Amino acid sequence: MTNLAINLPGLELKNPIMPASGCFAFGREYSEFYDLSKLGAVIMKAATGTERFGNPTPRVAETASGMLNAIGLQNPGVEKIIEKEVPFLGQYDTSIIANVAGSTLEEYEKVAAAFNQTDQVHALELNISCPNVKEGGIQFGTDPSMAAKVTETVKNASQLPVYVKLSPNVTNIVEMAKAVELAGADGLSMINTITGMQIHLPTKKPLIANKTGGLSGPAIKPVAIRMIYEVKQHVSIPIIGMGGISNAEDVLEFLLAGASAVAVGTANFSNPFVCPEIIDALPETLNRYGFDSVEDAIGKGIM
Amino acid sequence: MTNLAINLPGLELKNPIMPASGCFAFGREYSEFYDLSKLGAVIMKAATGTERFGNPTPRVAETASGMLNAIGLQNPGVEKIIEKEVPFLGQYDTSIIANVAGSTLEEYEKVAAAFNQTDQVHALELNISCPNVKEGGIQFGTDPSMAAKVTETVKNASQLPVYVKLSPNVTNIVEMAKAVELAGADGLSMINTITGMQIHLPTKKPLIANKTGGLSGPAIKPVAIRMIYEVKQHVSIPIIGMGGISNAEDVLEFLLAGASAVAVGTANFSNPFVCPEIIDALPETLNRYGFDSVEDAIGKGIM
Amino acid sequence: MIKKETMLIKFVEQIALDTIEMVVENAYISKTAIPGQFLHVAVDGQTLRRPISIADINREKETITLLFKIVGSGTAKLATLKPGMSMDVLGPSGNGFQIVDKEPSTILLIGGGIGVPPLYYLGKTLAEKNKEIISILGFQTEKSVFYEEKFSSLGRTYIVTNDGSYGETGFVTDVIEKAGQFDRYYSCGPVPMLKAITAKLVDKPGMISLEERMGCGVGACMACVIPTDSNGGYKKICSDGPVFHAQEVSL
Amino acid sequence: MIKKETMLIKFVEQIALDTIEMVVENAYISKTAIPGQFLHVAVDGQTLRRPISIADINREKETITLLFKIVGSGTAKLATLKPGMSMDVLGPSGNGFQIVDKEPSTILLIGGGIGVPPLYYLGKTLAEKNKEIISILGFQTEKSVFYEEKFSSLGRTYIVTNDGSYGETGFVTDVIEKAGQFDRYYSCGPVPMLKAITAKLVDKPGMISLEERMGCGVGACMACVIPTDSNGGYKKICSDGPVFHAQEVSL
Ligand SMILES: Cc1cc2nc3c(=O)[nH]c(=O)nc-3n(C[C@H](O)[C@H](O)[C@H](O)COP(=O)(O)OP(=O)(O)OC[C@H]3O[C@@H](n4cnc5c(N)ncnc54)[C@H](O)[C@@H]3O)c2cc1C
Ligand SMILES: Cc1cc2nc3c(=O)[nH]c(=O)nc-3n(C[C@H](O)[C@H](O)[C@H](O)COP(=O)(O)OP(=O)(O)OC[C@H]3O[C@@H](n4cnc5c(N)ncnc54)[C@H](O)[C@@H]3O)c2cc1C
Ligand SMILES: Cc1cc2nc3c(=O)[nH]c(=O)nc-3n(C[C@H](O)[C@H](O)[C@H](O)COP(=O)(O)O)c2cc1C
Ligand SMILES: Cc1cc2nc3c(=O)[nH]c(=O)nc-3n(C[C@H](O)[C@H](O)[C@H](O)COP(=O)(O)O)c2cc1C
Ligand code: FES
Ligand code: FES
Repeated sequence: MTNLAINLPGLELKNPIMPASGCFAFGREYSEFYDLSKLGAVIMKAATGTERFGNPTPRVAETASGMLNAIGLQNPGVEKIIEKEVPFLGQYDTSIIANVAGSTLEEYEKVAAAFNQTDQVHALELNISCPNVKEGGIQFGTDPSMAAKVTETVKNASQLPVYVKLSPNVTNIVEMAKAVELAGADGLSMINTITGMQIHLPTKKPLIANKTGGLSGPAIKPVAIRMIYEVKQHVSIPIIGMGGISNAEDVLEFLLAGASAVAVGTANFSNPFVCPEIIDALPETLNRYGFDSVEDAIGKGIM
Repeated sequence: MTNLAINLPGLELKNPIMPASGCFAFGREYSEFYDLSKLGAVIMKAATGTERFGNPTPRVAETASGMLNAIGLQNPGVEKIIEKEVPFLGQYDTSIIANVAGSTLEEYEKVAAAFNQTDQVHALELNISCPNVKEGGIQFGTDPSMAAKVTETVKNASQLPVYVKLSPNVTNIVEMAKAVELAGADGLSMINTITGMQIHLPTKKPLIANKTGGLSGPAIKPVAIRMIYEVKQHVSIPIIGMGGISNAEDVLEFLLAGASAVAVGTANFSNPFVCPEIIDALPETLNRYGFDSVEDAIGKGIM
Repeated sequence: MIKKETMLIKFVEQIALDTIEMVVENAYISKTAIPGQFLHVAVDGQTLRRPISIADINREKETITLLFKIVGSGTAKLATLKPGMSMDVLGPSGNGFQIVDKEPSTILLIGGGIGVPPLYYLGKTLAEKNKEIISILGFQTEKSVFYEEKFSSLGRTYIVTNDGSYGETGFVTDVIEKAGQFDRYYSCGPVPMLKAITAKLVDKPGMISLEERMGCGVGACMACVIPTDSNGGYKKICSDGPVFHAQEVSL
Repeated sequence: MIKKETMLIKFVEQIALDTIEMVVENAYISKTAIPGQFLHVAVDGQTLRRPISIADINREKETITLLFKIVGSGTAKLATLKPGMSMDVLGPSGNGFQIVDKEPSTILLIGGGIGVPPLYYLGKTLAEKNKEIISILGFQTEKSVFYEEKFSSLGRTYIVTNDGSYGETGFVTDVIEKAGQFDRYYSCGPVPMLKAITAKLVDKPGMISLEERMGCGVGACMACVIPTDSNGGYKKICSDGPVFHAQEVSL
């Protein structure tokens, strides 16, 4: 039997598939389509210190094989998430990863520490790369020393393993990865969206109200694969891969490039069943290319 | 009558449409499809100091709404280009832009200087961003001081206006643009390809023999638009825009973002007539959105 | 409950300028959908689904009518589908129009352009409940007008064109006086129209249906929000709406 | 000269495992193409065109036959096209097989898998010139075999399957001895096969047809090169090839 299980710091995953942060809210909506216990894990929408309303609309735009979004971290704040959303997800037999965001070091620290209150969250994903937060989020994600600092701060504040989510909007992704590894990251999560823009011809203005948005979807998959491939050779912590995944072949491509598990974002929007469908297809796909387990395939594309 | 003409340093273009470097060789092949005099300009394939054979194959891979390439600057060398290719293109009533590449400062200098021999070339496009040259090309394109240095060197060696072609694989595109403007660039050309990778499942290896390749096509258009929009606000030299253009609406989007002219690359491969078709469609497209001329639309999307 | 359903296309026809009427067959949607709900339609080659309102339902034949305008790549591709082909949709999505059943009353329907479709299924449903229906339908020009007879069969119907090429000239708001007395209104159309209407009819109970660019269409991505009047909260158009009480949201 | 042409699809049928025969109509291509040339086929939704060899031509009916195997997204989509639909191609592309007209001679055709198609049009053309044709066609397994009768009607034909489920067992090279005397050979198939053949038949004049991933398909992008034996130059498969003299290129 093909073994889909994979153990990562804090996460004993029955399979390597999880919905990506921000594309699945806190699971309620998709729980009406299928049993969330099927998922390896769920990565929750970003949590900030207090409630945020996010950016004005339009917040999304479609692009060729992709989309732009500038939601702007709309969320009810970490306390409400712990009170109302975590217990909901906690009903399911799946791991929970909390996506931690903020505008200042203090806010990151506060959010990370807040998750110590609950034992239903298994790991933190540290979102230093959300391009839609103006107050400093972007600097955390593009400067290695800032990234290291926020990683350290969060590690100190939390009992949980920390996966740092890297931004692709950098000259040197390996340098970023090494900096956060050195600062104590237990894993990496990559990639977040690539900053892009669409101009709406009828109004002659950027379509997204925030002007720029983050590009996601199949369009960015080659960039994600390249960055994971590069980073894998220079770090020893595991990588959760994401960026354009929409089927089991894509998952195998990420595993071969060096990811140990993957997250699926944009593809949920066109097909709400994409995660369970990938999980069902994965054993056959692994077998077809000569693998008995997920573990087997990790990094096997690196030459 | 709608005015498509646009004057840029060294270039009196009858329209803003030109094939992008590397996607049109030296024009011979496409001259069998249509009269190249129709084009605003032709940007030739990169020229290096001596003949290069480029990378092993496979050199291209298809991706969602895009493609990867790692041709590796295959070209007959600058002397042969001046002797055989420039006179061929010189027959046509169109401007000629030479794409200048190299691995060292000296090679860039040599290539740029060589083009002083002919008066049929109207401008240089300085390719500091080809991700497929290992010896140093990439450093020139991602380090502002290196970029400034090669710009200065080429400016000193050449009588021609120099358009520096920027790489999108950087944290801060505005910083790069300002550095080369300060160093004397007469214009910018952006964007080159984004570094990506595809892993071929049957062989479990990167499909492109060079491992990584440059991502082009509609997939990258949002990144190109964002970067041009950002840069336009910080420089006073004109921008030749490119990245995923395949129709007249795309051209208008680039003009609104701040480009003064555009280059079309990947789209030539699926439709050899794409450039003349865009030129024919452009007046109506400009009119539909309330413009009488190309000039009118430049930067009008910036708010 | 929203399901992912396959719909069989039965009929496709252009009924006005760039405007397509499409009849599709599906048991689940035809049995469960209420007026004001929409379908989130997958279009081959497009990353995102397209929200299209339910314009009519025939429960016996298990068919749903969609009316859409070709405005971009997605609707252009939908328009090329032929009877016999099928379509993948999520639906029925969103919260529809609330129908106040008790008293007999007169209802004003106000639709603008491609906001007209959901009002037809609503009007038909209200007529079946013996409400009196008055309709004001605004279009840009004569060539864009559709469903005049259908609405006329429900009750008194005014057509308004911006350029005066058909019916009354101007905007739907210019005709509201003419329409006479009514008890409540339902409206769907472009935001400037809805703004004008909700301002003009501030004293009347009414419901409006809104549009916004969507990601997921199920309430998970926070793309489609609208600020509510009460202090600062956002509602999601795809799942809390698309229909709201006229004074509930800030346009 | 390569033109951009629209071809009307007349016939589509699966003739072996994952293998489609498609007949298309086009005056220009049917009049001008020679054996060994290919068409660069646009596929809806794919960035790049797909090169497909010309497998046969009927000049009176102005039809072209294509045979292709479903191996990925592009060929899968091509396989869904139906008679009456049309296809956008560039062609005829590349340089075909050189046919030596003068002396009477015996020709060996060696095809592997989806390298078989171009050899059929070549064989037919050679047979019309009264050459004697011997064919060796290799396939993976019985279910993949196609065009056996067609080749048999041109001359003696050997089918080889890797798993021995049909005809001879093994590789095409295992059967070359059996085929007996011949004057020149033409081959198309996977590179390992071509390597083995050109090594084995190093003393015979021969031509081989090569494959490489392509960008433009017209010689402009330098994607599809192959090193030549003479010092270091590259040839382009799309425009200098796909057919080369057996000893001209280094495989
Ligand atoms: C709840 C709801 C119900 C709707 N009902 C109908 C209907 O019954 N008939 C009809 O013709 N139109 C309706 N629309 C508008 C319709 O969704 C858009 O016209 C359509 O999505 C445009 O797609 P496109 O690919 O042709 O245009 P493009 O401009 O190419 O679309 C690009 C992206 O923008 C989105 N978009 C563009 N315009 C709109 C818009 N007005 N509202 C929301 N998203 C938009 C698209 O969905 C897509 O994601 C409705 C919209 C909503 C929100
Ligand atoms: C000159 C020439 C003639 C050919 N003639 C035939 C023929 O008659 N019948 C037939 O079945 N096949 C033929 N092929 C191979 C055919 O082009 C590929 O099988 C096809 O492109 C695969 O496309 P896909 O989208 O299904 O596969 P994918 O793997 O999804 O394609 C991805 C990309 O790789 C390219 N690619 C994949 N495999 C090949 C290949 N073997 N050669 C070149 N490019 C490839 C595709 O064109 C596309 O750009 C020929 C190839 C060449 C170069
Ligand atoms: C609508 C939307 C909202 C997102 N919100 C978040 C977020 O809150 N936190 C985060 O770390 N990433 C967020 N992302 C990024 C995704 O988690 C993911 O990294 C990215 O979309 C690439 O994966 P995909 O191509 O599969 O979508 C968001 C993406 C989308 C499309
Ligand atoms: C096959 C190929 C070869 C290229 N060669 C060059 C080159 O020699 N010099 C250069 O500056 N850019 C080169 N480019 C980059 C293009 O000029 C262009 O910047 C890029 O492809 C984005 O435009 P597009 O999306 O329209 O293709 C090449 C691109 C492709 C696809
Ligand atoms: S479209 Fe995703 S929340 Fe409404
Ligand atoms: S495919 Fe472009 S040169 Fe051959």
